[in-house]
Amino acid sequence: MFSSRRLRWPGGALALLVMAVTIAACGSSKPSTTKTTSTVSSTSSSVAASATSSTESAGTIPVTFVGDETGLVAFVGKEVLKGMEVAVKRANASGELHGKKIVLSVMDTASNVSTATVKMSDAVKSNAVAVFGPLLSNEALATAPIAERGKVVDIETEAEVGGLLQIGKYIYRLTPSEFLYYPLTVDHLAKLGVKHVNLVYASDNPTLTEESTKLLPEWTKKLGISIGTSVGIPSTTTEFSSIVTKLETGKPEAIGVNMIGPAIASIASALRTSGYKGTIFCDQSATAGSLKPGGSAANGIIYGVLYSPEMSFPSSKEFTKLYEESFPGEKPQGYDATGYDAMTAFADAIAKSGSDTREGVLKGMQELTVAGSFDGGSGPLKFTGPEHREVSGPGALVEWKEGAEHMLVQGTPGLESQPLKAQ
Amino acid sequence: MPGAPAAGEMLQQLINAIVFGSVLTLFALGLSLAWGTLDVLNLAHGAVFIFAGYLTYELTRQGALSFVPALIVSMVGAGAATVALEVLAFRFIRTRFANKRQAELSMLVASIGGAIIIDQVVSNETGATTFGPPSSIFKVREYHLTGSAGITNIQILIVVVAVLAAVGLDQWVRRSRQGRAVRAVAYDPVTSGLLGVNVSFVAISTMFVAGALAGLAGVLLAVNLRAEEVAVGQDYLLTAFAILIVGGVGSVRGAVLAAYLIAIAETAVVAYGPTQWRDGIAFLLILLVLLVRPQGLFAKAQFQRA
Amino acid sequence: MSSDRAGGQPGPGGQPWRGGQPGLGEQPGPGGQGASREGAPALKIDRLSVRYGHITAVASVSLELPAGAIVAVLGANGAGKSSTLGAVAGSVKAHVSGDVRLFGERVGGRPSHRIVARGMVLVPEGRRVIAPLSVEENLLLGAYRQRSHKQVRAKLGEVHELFPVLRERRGSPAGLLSGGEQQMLAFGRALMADPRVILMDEPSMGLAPAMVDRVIDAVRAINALGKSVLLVEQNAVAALRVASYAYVLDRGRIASSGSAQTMRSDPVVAEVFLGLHESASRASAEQGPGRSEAARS
Amino acid sequence: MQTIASISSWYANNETLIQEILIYALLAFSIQVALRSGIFSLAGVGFYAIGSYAAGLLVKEQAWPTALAVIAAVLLCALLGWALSVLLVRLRDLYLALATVAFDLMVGVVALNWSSLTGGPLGTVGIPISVTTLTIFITVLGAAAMLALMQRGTIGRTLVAVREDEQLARSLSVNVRRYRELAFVISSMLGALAGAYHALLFTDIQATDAGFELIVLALTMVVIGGFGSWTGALLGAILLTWIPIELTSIGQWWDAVYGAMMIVVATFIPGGLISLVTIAGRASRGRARPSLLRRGSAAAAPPASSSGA
Repeated sequence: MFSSRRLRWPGGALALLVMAVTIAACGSSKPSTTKTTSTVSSTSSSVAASATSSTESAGTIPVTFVGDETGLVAFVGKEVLKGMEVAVKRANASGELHGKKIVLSVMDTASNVSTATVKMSDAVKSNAVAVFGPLLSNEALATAPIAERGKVVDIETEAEVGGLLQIGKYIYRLTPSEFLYYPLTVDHLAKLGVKHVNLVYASDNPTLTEESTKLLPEWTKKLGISIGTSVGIPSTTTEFSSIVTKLETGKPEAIGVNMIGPAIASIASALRTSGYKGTIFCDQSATAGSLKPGGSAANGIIYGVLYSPEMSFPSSKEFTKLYEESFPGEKPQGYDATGYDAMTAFADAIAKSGSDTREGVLKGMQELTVAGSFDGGSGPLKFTGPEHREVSGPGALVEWKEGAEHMLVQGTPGLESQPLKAQ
Repeated sequence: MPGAPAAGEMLQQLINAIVFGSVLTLFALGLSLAWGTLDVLNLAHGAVFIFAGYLTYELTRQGALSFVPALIVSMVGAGAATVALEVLAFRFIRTRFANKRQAELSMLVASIGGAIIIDQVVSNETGATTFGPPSSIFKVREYHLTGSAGITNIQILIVVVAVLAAVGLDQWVRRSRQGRAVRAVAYDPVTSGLLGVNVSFVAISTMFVAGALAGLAGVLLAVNLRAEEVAVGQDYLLTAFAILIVGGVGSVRGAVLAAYLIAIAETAVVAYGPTQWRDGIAFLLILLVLLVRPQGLFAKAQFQRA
Repeated sequence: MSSDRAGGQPGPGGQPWRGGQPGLGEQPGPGGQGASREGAPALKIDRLSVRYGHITAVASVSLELPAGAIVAVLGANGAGKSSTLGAVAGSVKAHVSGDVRLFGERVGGRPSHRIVARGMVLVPEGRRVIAPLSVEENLLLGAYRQRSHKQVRAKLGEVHELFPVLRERRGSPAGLLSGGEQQMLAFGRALMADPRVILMDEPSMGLAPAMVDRVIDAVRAINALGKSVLLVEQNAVAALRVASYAYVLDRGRIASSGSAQTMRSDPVVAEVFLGLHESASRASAEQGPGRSEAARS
Repeated sequence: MQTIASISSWYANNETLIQEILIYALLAFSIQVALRSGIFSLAGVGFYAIGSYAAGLLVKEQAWPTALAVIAAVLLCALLGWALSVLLVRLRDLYLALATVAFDLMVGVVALNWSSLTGGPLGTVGIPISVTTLTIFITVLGAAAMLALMQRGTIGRTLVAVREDEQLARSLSVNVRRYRELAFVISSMLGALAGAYHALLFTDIQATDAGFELIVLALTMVVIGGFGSWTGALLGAILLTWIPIELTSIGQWWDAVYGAMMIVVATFIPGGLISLVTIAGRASRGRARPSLLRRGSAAAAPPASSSGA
């Protein structure tokens, strides 16, 4: 029957040893699964121990980021976390927290839905007064109900999926949907005199699909731009020359690449190699270095972003300054601003309600949203959506040139959605 | 032909399909070799493929190496990574597990473990974002054929290299002394040993060739795509499954034909069909082929052990 | 097949071989009879044991193959013959102890491809041709360690001369040959390595009587090329026709030995292996002609 | 009293983890029951997806009672599983594995593109929570009991015969095809149960949920745990759900440690981790004599093997 009955002892023992050591390591480091961030200031790490202990310290406000420190979108998670740290530092120094200090701990979801749900329920059971949800849409959808049931305010970032806010009143989303500032791009195309565009989008991405099949056709129609070819391809596609051929048919003045990951740079490079001279535009996922491998072929690509260091809003300038102080030599990106905005809103809520219990956080968030807006790193953000639990932001239109983003247009604050001025 | 845009576009799409088929061929050759000869379905093949692209990126971005040396080092690196898996895991499983199914499963899982490790290295070293070798190492330019149809120099290189690699591998396996030994080991390792063949050396060199082929494909594709990320390896791996099954395991010619067949089918869907179903094409082909011809389109009948 | 039944026939207790009783096989000694040349015997096996886990298949077997001779090892199914050969050729995966010398050089414990390189080849039981490869490719594989193209061609010519059928069918896949042709291929393949010693594991197994005669002729022809042959057989009648000396293996031990002449007249051997006496039915069951018929189909 | 309290607090602290483990256990059973019967089918993952959509949509859109929706989903998958087994009847080993992988991925592609039914890339969200941990626990117990029965007695022996030597089983007038279909259908039903419970407990379904990662995870669970028995699959489900969650505390290299553990176990513990438990159990009962079965296998397969250096 099974030869498997025969265990090779040297190998078996080795395997056991590895398992034992790993499990022992895990067991001993159990508290560090919720490790307190210490990148920003030594003060926050010094109170780390008390934050994870079950007795509530009088002077601290424990919160947990259940986020993607490793895995698929770790590169986003790390930036969001940095932004949060900057906001914690600002809030703790401002004194608006009634003499208390926010202590932020992190639980890594590894971009895995199962891990995320378990970590979220751990966070809900901990003494955290609020949680910051994971970044991927499927993680967010799976974890938000746990927070809702645990009656903990869950402030989501990045996850743009529809239906998230319907889960319940404890769920907030403080990253403005890019639908709200994508019109800046369309507006700019019209100003450039574009009449015909072709489009490729990731057909398995809900945001990009909705944007490309519902919203863009509306906006372009209003501005007299026609969409010729609109190609939906799965984001697992790895071969683009056939798509590039299709995109070039009809010689459009602009081509939209609403894809994620390396596909943007690959398609842009292939378009330029085959001699395409028109404008290339894409969505905000081009930010944070996706275009870097494109080299000079990526020059001139335009896209809307939530935040640009060149924004002139006072709160944006403050964020930029604080970030550059905390992380010398680094330029803040949209993901940093997102984390900063979420944490700043939380701090403002505490300031408003004066209570740092879970119910107090909810009350504070409700008061904050009733006020209509708050000043975040990405400018003045306006509360919108169901029960005002999400925000819209002004955004900006940027152009990629020689490895960096340059702001072309800054959005108008205080609007639900950016207007199509060229109309 | 010139002047008719539809015809020009069709020609362009045909060129695209041939280039894509060549990339798939390069990717699938190593996978097919390892499975056909050593019964190893190496799920780390995709990770090794990306690993080679990453090595080229690391070696060239500071201007340390130019294209050809970087290509060679990356191929050796990819081969070494595959050999490491062979030496650390596959070899033990092959020689110690009496139950064939158990061995098959264990090799699958060990290769998944290998893929996880390699992917982790690449993703940690690149910050899990997109990466690609700088455009300066290989100046991509397009040659115009007729009308709007064109082909770039890297695409020509891919086609040529794929054809050479396929013919070379086919001839090596069929005609050379070492190729004979590889086929003998695939059929009966014990008897091969009795004939003087150093079985573990043959296994290691076969895995090295398989890995180096993945490396070759990885580097050429990294240059062609300009940008890639870890997940790309898996996307290719899934398509390669289809190639192996459609072509018939162990048949180099079958793998090549299947690669071009799938490339043409996928290109046709992108060009003229419901593009969002593109992913379904390869899987649908697998199911269809298996229903009609379970041993693959091009595999010969198997000889039973006498 | 293998057996852990303790207490072999010769000798008392668990160590029948080592003690005062001289080994049966050494009394006349095959060397005395065979065409002994100067120097060491072609193959000398000393106290070879093979264990699979707790099961001992071969217990302290010693035997000798003089240079240029044909020596037969007889025994029933499960006597430990194949394990002995496998251990000598380096192809069994089991615990092996003892000393194996090829022309005085220690080869015991080496992997099989190294042993081939030293000049000893095993023709495995059941022929084990590489079925998908052509006849010629099988032969070329036999010369795997020979890198000189010219010498390989010359060897191929020799083998074709010896077994013309292999020339006729050179392009056909080996799996399509008949049992007898496959045995010729297995012999030819072994000869391609230009060995000094050839170990043959049951070459007559599964073949029709007429074919058995041809196999025995082939063994003689191979021996005539100067190759020393250790022939393991269940078919004692056939084996004793070519061998000059024979050992009888029973339950992993040497039960008796002697010149082919003696062995043919040995009553025990005659009864158990040759089926000359009244217990013919039992003998045939052990010798297994029925199995041969079945395996041929 | 103290222990009851501590158990209940432990449970409360780990409820989500336990739910995940129970659901993965069902999925692992689905793969294990097929593998043990000699069918290298990974179709359980495809049925996980179909089962989750069927149950989720019936409860959400049609307001069916939970029990009815789950039963309907399982029966649907049983039927589809049978149909698939008929389609793939001639395939064996890795070919069958790859064909079933293709089936799983096709299910994903269809789910993604059949937007009117599944919500396409938006997924199906807002499914009411309609099962309890206890229900799932009882289901897992029931499934385990069924698998345990299938491992013993006539069915168990027949399935082993079918797995080890189909020709032999045929010559003993076993209807090999029937047994293979049976195993296939049971595997489909278990996969569907896992998917249905996941949808009804975690309230959302994405087309990408049952992708290649889930296939790999399910296979790994079964092989690492040991596919010889349902206990191995259960152990695999527990460890592979729990270990990654704990390992994330290592930091950015946790995945590499995880991969290395997979290699070590796959390479050096042929029977999976459950075999260590078996061996430990045997050792504690004193050294057992080699069974007849073992001796038989040693005789049937002389350790012929490669001579690699």
